[in-house]
Amino acid sequence: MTGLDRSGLLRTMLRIRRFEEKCAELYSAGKIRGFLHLYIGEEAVATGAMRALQPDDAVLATYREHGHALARGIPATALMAEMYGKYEGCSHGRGGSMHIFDAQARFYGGNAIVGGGLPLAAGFALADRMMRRPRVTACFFGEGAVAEGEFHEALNLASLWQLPVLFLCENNLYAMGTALARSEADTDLCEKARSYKVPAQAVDGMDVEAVMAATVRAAAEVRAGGGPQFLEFRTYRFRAHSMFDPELYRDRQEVETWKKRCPIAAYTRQLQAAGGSDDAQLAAMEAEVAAEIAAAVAYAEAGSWEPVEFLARDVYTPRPG
Amino acid sequence: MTGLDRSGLLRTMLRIRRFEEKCAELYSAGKIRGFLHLYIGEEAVATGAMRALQPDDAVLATYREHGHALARGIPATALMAEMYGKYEGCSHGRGGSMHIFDAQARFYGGNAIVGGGLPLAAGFALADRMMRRPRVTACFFGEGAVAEGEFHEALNLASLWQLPVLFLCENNLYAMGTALARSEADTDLCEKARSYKVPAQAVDGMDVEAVMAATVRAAAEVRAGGGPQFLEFRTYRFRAHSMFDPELYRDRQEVETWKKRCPIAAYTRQLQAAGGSDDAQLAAMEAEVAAEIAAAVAYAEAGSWEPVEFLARDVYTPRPG
Amino acid sequence: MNDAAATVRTTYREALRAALRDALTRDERVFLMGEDVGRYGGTYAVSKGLLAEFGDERVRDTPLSESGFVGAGIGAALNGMLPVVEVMTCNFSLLALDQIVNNAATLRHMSGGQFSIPLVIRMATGAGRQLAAQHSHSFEGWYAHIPGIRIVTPATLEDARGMLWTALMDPDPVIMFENALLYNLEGELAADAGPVDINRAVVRRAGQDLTLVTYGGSLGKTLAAAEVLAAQGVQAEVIDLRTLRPLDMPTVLGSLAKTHRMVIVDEGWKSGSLAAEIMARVMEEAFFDLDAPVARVCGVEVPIPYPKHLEEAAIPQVAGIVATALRTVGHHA
Amino acid sequence: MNDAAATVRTTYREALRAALRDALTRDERVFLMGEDVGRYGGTYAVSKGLLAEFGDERVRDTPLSESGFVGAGIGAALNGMLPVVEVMTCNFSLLALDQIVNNAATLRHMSGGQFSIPLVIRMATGAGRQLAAQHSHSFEGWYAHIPGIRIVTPATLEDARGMLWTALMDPDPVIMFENALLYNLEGELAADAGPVDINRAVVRRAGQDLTLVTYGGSLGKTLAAAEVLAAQGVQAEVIDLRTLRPLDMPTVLGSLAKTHRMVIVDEGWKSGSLAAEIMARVMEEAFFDLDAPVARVCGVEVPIPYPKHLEEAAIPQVAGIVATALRTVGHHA
Ligand SMILES: Cc1ncc(C[n+]2csc(CCOP(=O)(O)OP(=O)(O)O)c2C)c(N)n1
Ligand SMILES: Cc1ncc(C[n+]2csc(CCOP(=O)(O)OP(=O)(O)O)c2C)c(N)n1
Ligand SMILES: [Mg+2]
Ligand SMILES: [Mg+2]
Repeated sequence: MTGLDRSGLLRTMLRIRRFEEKCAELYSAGKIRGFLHLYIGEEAVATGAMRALQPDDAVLATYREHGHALARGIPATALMAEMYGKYEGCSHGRGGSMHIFDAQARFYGGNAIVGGGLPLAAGFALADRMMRRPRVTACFFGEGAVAEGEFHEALNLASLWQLPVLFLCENNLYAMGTALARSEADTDLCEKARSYKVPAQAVDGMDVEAVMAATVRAAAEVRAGGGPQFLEFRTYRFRAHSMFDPELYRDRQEVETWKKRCPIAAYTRQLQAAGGSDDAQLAAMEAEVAAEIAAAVAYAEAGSWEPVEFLARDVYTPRPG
Repeated sequence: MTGLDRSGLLRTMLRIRRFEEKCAELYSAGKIRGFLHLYIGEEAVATGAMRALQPDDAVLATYREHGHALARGIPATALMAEMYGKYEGCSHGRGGSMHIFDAQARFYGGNAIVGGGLPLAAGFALADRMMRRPRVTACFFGEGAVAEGEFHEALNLASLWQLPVLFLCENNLYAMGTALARSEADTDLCEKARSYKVPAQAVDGMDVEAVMAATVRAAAEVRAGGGPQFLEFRTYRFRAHSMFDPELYRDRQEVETWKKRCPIAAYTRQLQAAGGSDDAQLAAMEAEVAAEIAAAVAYAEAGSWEPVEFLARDVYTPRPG
Repeated sequence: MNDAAATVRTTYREALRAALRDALTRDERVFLMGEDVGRYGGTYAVSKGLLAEFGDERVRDTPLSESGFVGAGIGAALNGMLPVVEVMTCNFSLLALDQIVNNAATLRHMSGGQFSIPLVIRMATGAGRQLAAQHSHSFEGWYAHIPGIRIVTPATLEDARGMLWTALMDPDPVIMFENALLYNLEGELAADAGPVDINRAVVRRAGQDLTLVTYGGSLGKTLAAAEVLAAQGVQAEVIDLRTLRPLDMPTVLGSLAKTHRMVIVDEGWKSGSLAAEIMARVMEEAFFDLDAPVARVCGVEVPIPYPKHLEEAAIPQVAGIVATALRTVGHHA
Repeated sequence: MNDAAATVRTTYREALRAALRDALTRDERVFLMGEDVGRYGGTYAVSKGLLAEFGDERVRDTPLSESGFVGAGIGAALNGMLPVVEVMTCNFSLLALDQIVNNAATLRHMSGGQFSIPLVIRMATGAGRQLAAQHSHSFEGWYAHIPGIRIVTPATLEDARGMLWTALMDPDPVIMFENALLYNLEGELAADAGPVDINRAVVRRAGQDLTLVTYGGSLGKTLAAAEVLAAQGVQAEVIDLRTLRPLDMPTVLGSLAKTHRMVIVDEGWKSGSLAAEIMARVMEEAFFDLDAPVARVCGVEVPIPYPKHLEEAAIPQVAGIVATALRTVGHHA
């Protein structure tokens, strides 16, 4: 990976981490409401995977999608305004944390139905395939979604029709409080993908370069017309499922062990060891990121509330005449 | 298989065949209406598989279930009356061909939603398991149902919880006009079952003894607490999907080739070769079966129509007081 | 030679097929997808021949995966296509309801208006063919509860021919319910029949004594009832709603303002029916126009049974419509 | 010491939990199954502690497979159990709707009455927690369209405590909708509170000037509105429907016979709402009792938006109920 933008990778992970830490704070302050699902610990996945995509590829994600949104290039300002529910948010505030959308970034949610984006992704890819556009549709989902019928139907359709979908499974071992072994008779998720003849590979999701390398390879195959690919990223969420979760279902010890593998700390050490970045550079990066987040918060604070008279807009598309 | 009731097997297949030939006739005569899905060609499957079951096991089937109903012991009279829609039918005429039910035979449909019986079967088995009853739930479904999300969810549940379900897949190569290869990315159905850690075996569905042997073995494992088992019966329907099907999707040649493997003709030849039955015995059996079918038709003809005032009964269970 | 009177003899099924052919020809973004729409020719033979004509990219047989392929239709529409998704019957569409409600109907509003989903879903509906409880229900009125989708119910050859293209040009998801008993409906259709407006209800028969409101499979029975009533001196105005969501209340209330009496005929189960909604709207918007309470003739609240006599008893029939209409005109407030 | 006045301070959530504990204790055929009901303690913490108490056979965490485990609940009920299936929110229940409509609601009738399905499905419903469009809808009124199931909506501590056992003893499938805003409702509950009747609506406040009909999450707002109205000299009678299917119309119409005016408060989307059905029933059964048209305060027909002010604007609030009630009592026929 010559010419690899290592400091860019680190910066994206850091932006996600700091953005979400700020969100947790703002949640406690009552600025952000509803459900807030943090991606902290999993930053290497969205960061590495997104590097394999082109601007006209499409991205679909879940309710744990702040990281994907930032990595895809949605400005932190518009994202933070959305977290607040402000009209200046990327979904005009209507969606909030779980429903980030951005047509320009070709970012199609932000879906709060587990598995709900999988059939959509097959459809995006079908459109590209029928129109002979060499595009990829990247669909992120948690390992919990694998139990839903929609997973099965979408993988089968995509494989049967050789659709250009990248199935990106974020295996953080838990679906809310349900450990993978309590939800899947066979916990080998790659085996499951292979039972639909979808090539599959498990990847260390705590290693941003490994994520990127695997996704670049898989995306290239998809783009070349080779049909769908499945990647399982082994990762872990450091925080609770949502801000309401008392975390009764897992050991603190387990969490601590995984935290030692923090993708940001690990990559920072790696870059330092390779001489690729020194303390001053890191401090500068932290400062820049802090400034970006502060600006995002300021933007959100300054934002406006959608007028209540607009409530019923956009249920249907306005038509001429 | 010593002590095997070979002539009983033949007789059951013959009863199914003659019953359905009569149904086709009655359909043309307008006595049977709605959709009529014939099992002709597939008789060895229901016949052989049902022999592995005990009276207190439960059976769930599809809209192509006349054969299963007869093999399970529902009287031809009550079944034929149901085909007519008469009150004396096993579902009081309310269900018709696609909705055969018989509480006494523990025959729970007759389900016209493809895949609709699969989650039910997991639930039946869950009840037995929780109550420590050494029972088996046998769930029949076509290979077309494998594409439905319900298949995936039910297999996963059954395997995860080690439920006593026998999954009996009747692979007749077509779902209406859709060949298996146009519906499944991986046409190896056993592989799919194995991806849920469900032991799976493909069986020649045209050979009644092979069906029976495989099912007896699998049922014993299920009953012993070994969790679910999956059997794929390779078979073929000789007739159209339903009486409306113009059969545009398959070659006459293919149909003719399979017809040469007629399970009844083959088994008859086998018994004759082994000296187990002679022409006179066969003729007697044909005559007995003909008499049974004639009696069933007479019973149905003599049956009554449910009074229209009963229409709204049984939407809810009558309660005391 | 612009002979407006030139007609061809055709069926509802053929009119639907002509509409599909037309759409597939007009715009390369259009494709048809569903179970057995291709090789089998469509369960109800609507798409017969289209596979040969347009190829299997554009007439696409799907696996049995209602949620999967309906969701794929939504995704394809979001990504620039104009998909026509066929679900064999509305009974099976329940398997895809999450995709329809939580995605198709919702994504536009929830994203702040960033996306349109120009998708058409076609499904057969209704009883009358003795297919029993899992193949005979009428869910069009029930679907009309959901904001974000449009519901159309072609009841005539013109509408079978004309609604599809209009629906495809509609930027939002449209669900088209085709009453299965109509497929064999035969009649004359203008040789140059084409797209029709889907915004307005239509008065199918004029009258001044009472208004009969209906749609879809019940239109024929309602018109027949109007003839019986006419023979008894009662002139009924018959309104075909055509679109169940959004409702064209001005047309309905305009008729009521003239007749002051109304009966609604709706094959759906009575409680929570579309008929109830129209009664509520009349209550809200035209209460003082009423000379008698609005009445409804609906499906009996049972799963549809198989035998002919019970099936007939379970859904609206001419005699019941006539009797209810006579009771309603007998009333004086 | 049979002190009828002895009460304990409790919450709606705790009352539900007590009901679950009671049911699990009373009958070994009862079990609870759903996503995260066990180790996590329930999304809304209703089942917290029950896993430790009853073990993981009877408090059963399921994979994310709504259709699969709801169907399994139906099968288990057919095979002798009394399952309580929790679906986290009614929004996700759309994934299981085929099993609910085509199996649970249908099997008994379609088999000629051979089977009963004593299943209870619990789900959270309603908006108010800023969870946006895929977690906030109210489908209880919509479900009430389906024959073969019963719909209950506990709105008080007594009903949270008492409806579960009655529902389990009901031989047919019962769906219990728990408004998510009620879980924290706190108050006094009789120490010996137990099963309650689920057949009757209840007058929660007496009055003679107009009838306010509501259920579930809107009961509190409706009672608050009644207080505001009382301060303005209007005495409203408030009816809590409790069961949405079948409707207890005698209680509703009994009140109307006294007040002659009615407003219905229903968080569901207006078109095709339960409110519409009640308006239709009043039209059919009590038209001549009315001194003014029945009015309704319903959910605005939009997917529920995230921001507080828009969410509030999208569902019934006290001010809107009061205004509509005042308009209704101002009317004279
Ligand atoms: C269909 C559906 N069922 C249940 C839920 C509630 N729920 C939200 S997130 C979640 C866990 C999902 O786990 P996973 O897919 O592993 O993703 P993760 O949260 O771990 O990123 C559940 C059960 C939902 N949103 N949608
Ligand atoms: C959910 C659902 N989708 C579609 C149908 C229509 N349909 C009835 S039978 C059938 C084919 C099923 O094929 P398979 O499962 O292989 O069973 P077979 O008919 O071959 O026995 C289809 C598509 C249905 N009944 N239910
Ligand atoms: Mg997870
Ligand atoms: Mg088949």
